[in-house]
Amino acid sequence: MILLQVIVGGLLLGAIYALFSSGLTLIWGMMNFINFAHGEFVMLGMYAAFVMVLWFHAGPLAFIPVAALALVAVGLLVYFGVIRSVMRGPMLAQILSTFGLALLLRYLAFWIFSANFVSLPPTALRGTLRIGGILIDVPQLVGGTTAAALTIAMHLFLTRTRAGSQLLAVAEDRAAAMLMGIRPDRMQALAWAIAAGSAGIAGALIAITYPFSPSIGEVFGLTAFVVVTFGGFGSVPGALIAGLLIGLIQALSAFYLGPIYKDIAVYALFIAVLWVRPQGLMGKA
Amino acid sequence: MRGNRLARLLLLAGALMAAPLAQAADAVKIGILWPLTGNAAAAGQAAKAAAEVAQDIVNNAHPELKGIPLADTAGLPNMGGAKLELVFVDHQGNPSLAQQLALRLITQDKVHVLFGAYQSSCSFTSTAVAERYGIPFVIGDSAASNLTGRGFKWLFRVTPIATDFAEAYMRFFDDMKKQGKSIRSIAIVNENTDYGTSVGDAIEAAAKKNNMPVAIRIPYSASSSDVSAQVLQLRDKQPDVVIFISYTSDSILYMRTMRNLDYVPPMVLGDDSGFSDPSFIPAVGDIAQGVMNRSSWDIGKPGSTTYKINEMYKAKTGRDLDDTSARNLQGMLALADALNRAGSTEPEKIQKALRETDLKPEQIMMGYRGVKYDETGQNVLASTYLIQLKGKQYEPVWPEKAATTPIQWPMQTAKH
Amino acid sequence: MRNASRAAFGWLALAAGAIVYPLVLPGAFYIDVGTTLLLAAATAAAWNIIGGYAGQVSVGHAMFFGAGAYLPLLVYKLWQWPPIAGLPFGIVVSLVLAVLVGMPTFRLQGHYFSMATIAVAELIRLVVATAEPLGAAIGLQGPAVGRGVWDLTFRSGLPYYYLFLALLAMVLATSWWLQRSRLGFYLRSLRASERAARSLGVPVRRCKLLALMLSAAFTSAAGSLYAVKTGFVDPESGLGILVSVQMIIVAALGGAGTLFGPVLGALILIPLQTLTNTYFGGEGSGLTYILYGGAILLIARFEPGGLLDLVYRARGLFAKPAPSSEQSRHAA
Amino acid sequence: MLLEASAVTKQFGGFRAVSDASISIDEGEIVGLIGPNGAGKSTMFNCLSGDLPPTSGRIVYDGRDVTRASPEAHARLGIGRTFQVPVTFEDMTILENVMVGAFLRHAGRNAAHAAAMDILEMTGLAPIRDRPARSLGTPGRKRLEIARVLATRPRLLLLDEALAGLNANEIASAIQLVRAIHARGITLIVVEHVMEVIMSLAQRVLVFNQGRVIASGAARDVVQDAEVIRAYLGQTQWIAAAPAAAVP
Repeated sequence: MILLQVIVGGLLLGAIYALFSSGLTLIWGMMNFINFAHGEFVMLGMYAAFVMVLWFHAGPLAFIPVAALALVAVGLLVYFGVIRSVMRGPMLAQILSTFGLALLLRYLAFWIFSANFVSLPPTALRGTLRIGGILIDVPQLVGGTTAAALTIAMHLFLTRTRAGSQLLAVAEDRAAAMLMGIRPDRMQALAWAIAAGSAGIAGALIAITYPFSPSIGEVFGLTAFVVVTFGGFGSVPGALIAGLLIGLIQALSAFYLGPIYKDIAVYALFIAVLWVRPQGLMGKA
Repeated sequence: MRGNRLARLLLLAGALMAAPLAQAADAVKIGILWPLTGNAAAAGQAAKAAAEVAQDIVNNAHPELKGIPLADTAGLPNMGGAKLELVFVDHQGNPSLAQQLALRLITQDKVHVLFGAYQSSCSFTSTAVAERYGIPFVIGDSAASNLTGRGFKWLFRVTPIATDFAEAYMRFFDDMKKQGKSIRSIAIVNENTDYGTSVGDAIEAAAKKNNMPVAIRIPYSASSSDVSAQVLQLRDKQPDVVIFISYTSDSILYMRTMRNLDYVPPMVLGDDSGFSDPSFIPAVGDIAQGVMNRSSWDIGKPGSTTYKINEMYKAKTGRDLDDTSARNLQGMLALADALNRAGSTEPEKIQKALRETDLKPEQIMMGYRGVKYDETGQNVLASTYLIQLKGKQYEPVWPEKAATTPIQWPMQTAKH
Repeated sequence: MRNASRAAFGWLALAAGAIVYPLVLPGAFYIDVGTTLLLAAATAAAWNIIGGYAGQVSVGHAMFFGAGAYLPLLVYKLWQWPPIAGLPFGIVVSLVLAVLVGMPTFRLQGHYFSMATIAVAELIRLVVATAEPLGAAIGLQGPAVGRGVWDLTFRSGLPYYYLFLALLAMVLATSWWLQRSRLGFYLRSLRASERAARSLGVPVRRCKLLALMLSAAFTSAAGSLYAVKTGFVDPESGLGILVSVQMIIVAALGGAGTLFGPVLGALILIPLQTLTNTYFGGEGSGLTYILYGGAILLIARFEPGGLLDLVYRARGLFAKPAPSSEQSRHAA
Repeated sequence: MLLEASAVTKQFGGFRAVSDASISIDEGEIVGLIGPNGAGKSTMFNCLSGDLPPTSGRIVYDGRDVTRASPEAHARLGIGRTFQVPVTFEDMTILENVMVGAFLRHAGRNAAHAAAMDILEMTGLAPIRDRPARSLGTPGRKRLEIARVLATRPRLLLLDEALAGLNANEIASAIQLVRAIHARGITLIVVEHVMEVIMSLAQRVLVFNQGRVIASGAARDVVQDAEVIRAYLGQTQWIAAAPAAAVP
C-alpha cells in the first residue's frame, strides 16, 4: 500500500515535469536550440498565478489560463526580440543569450516580488481523497492529471492538426517546408508560444501546492533538461514518458534509498541511458 | 595597441570602483557581509533590515527601549556620540566573493569591524581574511560548530551554535519525560547543506550521548518538490518527536504533505530557519497548530521592549521579526556595546572590549542568559527557548521560566 | 607580417599591463579583483581548448575545477600536507575523469556531449555533497593560519596574483602552440565537420579526447590554485553548475575558439560584475544580476561571435587574418 | 589490383542501397561511376571510403582487408575522397584547410605548410590562400576539397561529383586538374553526371542501377548497352546534355 502511495505521488509530479519539459523538447527538436531560461518561464507562470490571486482573488480556473496567456506573450516577445536573430549564430551565442535571459528574468522577479518565499492561499482545490487505502491530495491530483492531459493534447495538436504538422514539417526539414509554402518564422514563433505557454500552465499548477521564490526556476530548468534528453530531443511523447519515469524514479529512490539519493539516481540512470541509447527513449537515431 | 586600450579601460574601471568609498568622519564603520541575492537572499534581506533597526536603536535616542544598552542615547557616548555606519555588501553565497568583499571592506572602505556572513561557507573564508588583517569579526548567525575552534583571535559569535541547540533539545526531552510524556524515539529530518547537516549531526551526537534512540535520520535536498516518500518513512517508523531542520519551502511542503497523508506524530519540532520564516505561518498555520520551534526570540507582550523592537522592524518591512534576524540584531547591539566600551576604533581596543563583554539577561532582547565570550570567541551564555504554534503565533513554552503558556503535548489531540 | 608584429606588440603590452597592474592599483581589494579576473580568464582559456577550438561545448567543467579544488584541501585534511601538494593529484583525477567522460560521449555529437557533461558534473556534485570524507555539504578547509611558506597562506594577495598570472600565461602559451600545431588544426577542422575531418585522416575521437584532457588538466590546476587561495571549498563553490557556466560565458563573450577571446571576456565580465556588485550589491535589490544578465543577453543578441569580432571588425583586420586566423564572422 | 570490392551490400532498414556490388580497380586507372539518381553510387563511395561499413561483402585495398576500417584509417592507407556537397572548414583559411590534409603526412607545421603550398600552386588556389573558406562559392569549394584531399597524398582518389554545378569554363579547367592528378600516378574513381566528362576522362565505366552494377566496360561500349539505356529511360535528356541541373 505504501508502495502504491509512493508510485502515485511520483507519477503525479512526473506528469508536471512532462508538461513543462514538452515545451523545451519542442524547441530543442525543432530548432536545435537549448533554452536555459525555460525554468524561468515556469517561475514566471507561478508568479503570474500569484499576482492574479493577490489582486483579483482569482481561482485556478482563472489564473491558469491567465498564466498561460501571459507566458505565451513572454514567449513571443523573447522569440521576436532575441531568439530569431540569435538562432542563426553559433551555438555558444544561443547558450549565452538564454543564460543572460534566465538571469534577467529571475532577478526581475526578485526585484518586483522580493526574495521571500510566497505560497498561494488555499484555493477551491483543496482536500484529500482516499482511494482504496491511498491518500491523494486534490490539488496534486488535479495538477498531475491536467498536466498529463495537456501534454497529450500538445502531442495531438502536433500530429493531428494542420498547424501542428506544419510545425513538425519545419522541424523535419526547414528548406523543404519552405518549398511547401510554410513560413518557418511563424512556425517557430508558434513553437515558442506553445513552449512558454505550457511552462506557464505548469508553473501555475505547481504554485497551487508548492511555495516558491524567484530562484525556483533553476531546479525546474535542470529537471527539464534531463527529461528532454531522456525522452529524446523533439519528442513530446518521449517527454511524457520520461517525465513520468523520472517522477517515479525520484519517488522510489527517495523512499528506498533516501531522499538525497533521488537526484543521484536520476543522473546515474540518465548517464546510463546516454551510454546505451544516446538518442533517448523516443528520439530518432 | 589593443593591450594599451584595455589597460586604460581597466584603470578607468578601477577608478570608478574607488569612487564610492569616500570616508565619513567620526562614524564607526561596520562592514556587513550577507547574501542579498542568490538562494539565501530572503534571509540576507531580512537580516539587513534587522541590522538597520539596530543602527537606529544605537544612533538615535530610544529611551522607550528599557534595558538595552545605548538605546537611550544617540550614538556611542564614549566616542563623543559617534554614529554607527553600516556598509552592506552582497556575497551572493559565494565563499570566494565573500573573501574578496571582506578584503574590500577592510582595505578600501576601512571598516572597523566586520559582521556576517550567514552561510557558514562564506563565514569560513571571510573570517580568515579578518584574522589575517587583525580586524574583529562578529558572526551574527552562522551556526556551524567548527567556525570557532580554529584558534582565531578576532572572531566573536553571539549566536548559539548547533551543539547548543542539540543540548537544549535533550534537556527539553528530559523535562518532558519527567512530566510523564512518552518519548521512546526521535526522528531527525534535515536538509543537506551545511546548516541542516551540521545541526543534524549535532542532534544525532547529543541523542547518542543521552541514550535517546534515533528511529530514523533523513537528510534531503531542500529543492525537493515532493516529500511524500519521506513522510511515509516517518509514518512507518512512528517516532514520538520529529525534528525538522529545514528551509522555508521544504518546511511548508512537509507540513502540507503530512496533512495530506494524514500523519501527525505526537510532536513536531522545527529547528528555527524555515519554521521561523514569516511565510511559514500564513502558509500552513492552520494545519501546523501545536508545532514547536526553536527560537531565542519572543516578541513579548505589547509595551515590552522586545515588542517595541518588533514594531520598529515591522514598520520597516511589514513583517514580524523572525529569530534568525533577531539574532543578528542582537549581535549588532552586543557589538555596539563593545564599541562604546572600547571608546576607540583601534582594532586591538575593540577586540579587548569584545573579550570583556558581559551583558546580563535584562540587557539583551534575546532569550540568552547573557553575552560573554570564551577564549574561542563563542558566546557561552547563548541559549534558546522552545516555542509552540498556538493560533496565529508562536508562544514560548520552554524552559518553564520563560513560558507564557503551558505546553500542549501531543501537538494535536484530535487525530493520531 | 605587419599583423603578426602588431599582435605580438599587443600581447606584450597586455603582459606588461598585467605585470604592473598590482603596482598601479596596489590595494588588496584591487589585487584580489585582478586575481579573480586572471582565474576567470585562465579557466575560460582552459575551457576554450575543448569548447572553443574543438567546438565541444562542455557544460560540466566544474568537475575538473572541483577535482582540482578538492584534492589540495583533501591532502591537507588527511595528511596535513601543504595544500599545493594536492595539485598534481587533482590533475590526475581530472585526467581520469576526462577519459571516463570523453571515451563514451565523444561518440555522441552536438548537444549530447553538453548534456552528458552537465549530468556527470551534477552527479559528482551530488555524490560529493553526501560523502563524509570529502566534507559532505559543509566542505573542506585549508590551514587557517599558514605553518610555513609552503602553505601559501599569504597575508598579501600579491603572490596569488602572480601565481594566477603564471597559470594564465601557461594556458595561453599552450593555446598558442596548439593553434599552430597539428592537433590545433585537427580540432578546428573537426569542429567544422567531423566527417570531412575523418576523411582527411583526422583521428577525431582521439583528438577530442586529447583536447579534453589538456583542458581538464589546466582547469584542474586553476581549481587547485583557487582552493589554496580561498582555503575553502564546498560542493557549490567547487562543483556547482555556475562554475561551468561562468567559463562558457567568459569564453563565449570574448570569442570562443580564439586565443584572446577568453581574456577579453574576463576583462569585460569581471569588472562588470565587480562594478555592479559594488554599486548595487549592497542594496540587495537584484539590480546586480539584472544588469549582468541584460548585458550578456545584449552581447549575445548583437555580437553572436563574441566581442573579439567587434574589435576585429572595427579595426578592419579581415583583409589579412593573422596566422592564428581567429574565428570570425566574415560577411563576404 | 589496387582495390577490390566483392559482393558489397549496404542495407538501410528494409532498403538496399547497394546490393551485391563487385568492382575492382587497377592501379593507374580512371574509372567512372555512373547511374541515375539514387542508384547507390554515393552509398558505394561511402562504403569504399570507410564512411559506412557495408552490411556484407568484402573490400580489399592493396592486399589489405579494409571492409570495416574507419574513414581515418582509409585516409592513412591512401584512399582519399571528396563529398557530393562540399564540406570545407568554414572558419579556416584556404591554406589552413589544405594544411589539415597535409598534416596527415607531415607532423611538423613547416613541412605541412610547404606541402600545402605545393598543392595550392598545382590547384591554382595559391593566390587566394589567405581567404576564409566560407568566402568561396561552390566551384571554389569543390576545388578546395580536391586540394585538401590531395594534400593527404592519396594513391586512390574518390571524386564524388566534383564537377557538378560548374560552367563550361570551369569544367574544362577541372578536367585539366583531374588529368594532372592522374599524371601524378593517382588512381581515380569518379562519380559524375556529366556524361561528356566521363567520356573524356574515364578509361572504364561502371554503371549502377538500383544498387547493382549493371554494366561495365569502356565508356563508348557501355553507353550503347541496352540495359543502361533502360536504366536511364526518361532521363535521356540529361545523359545527353547534362546541364548544370544539380546546381542549387
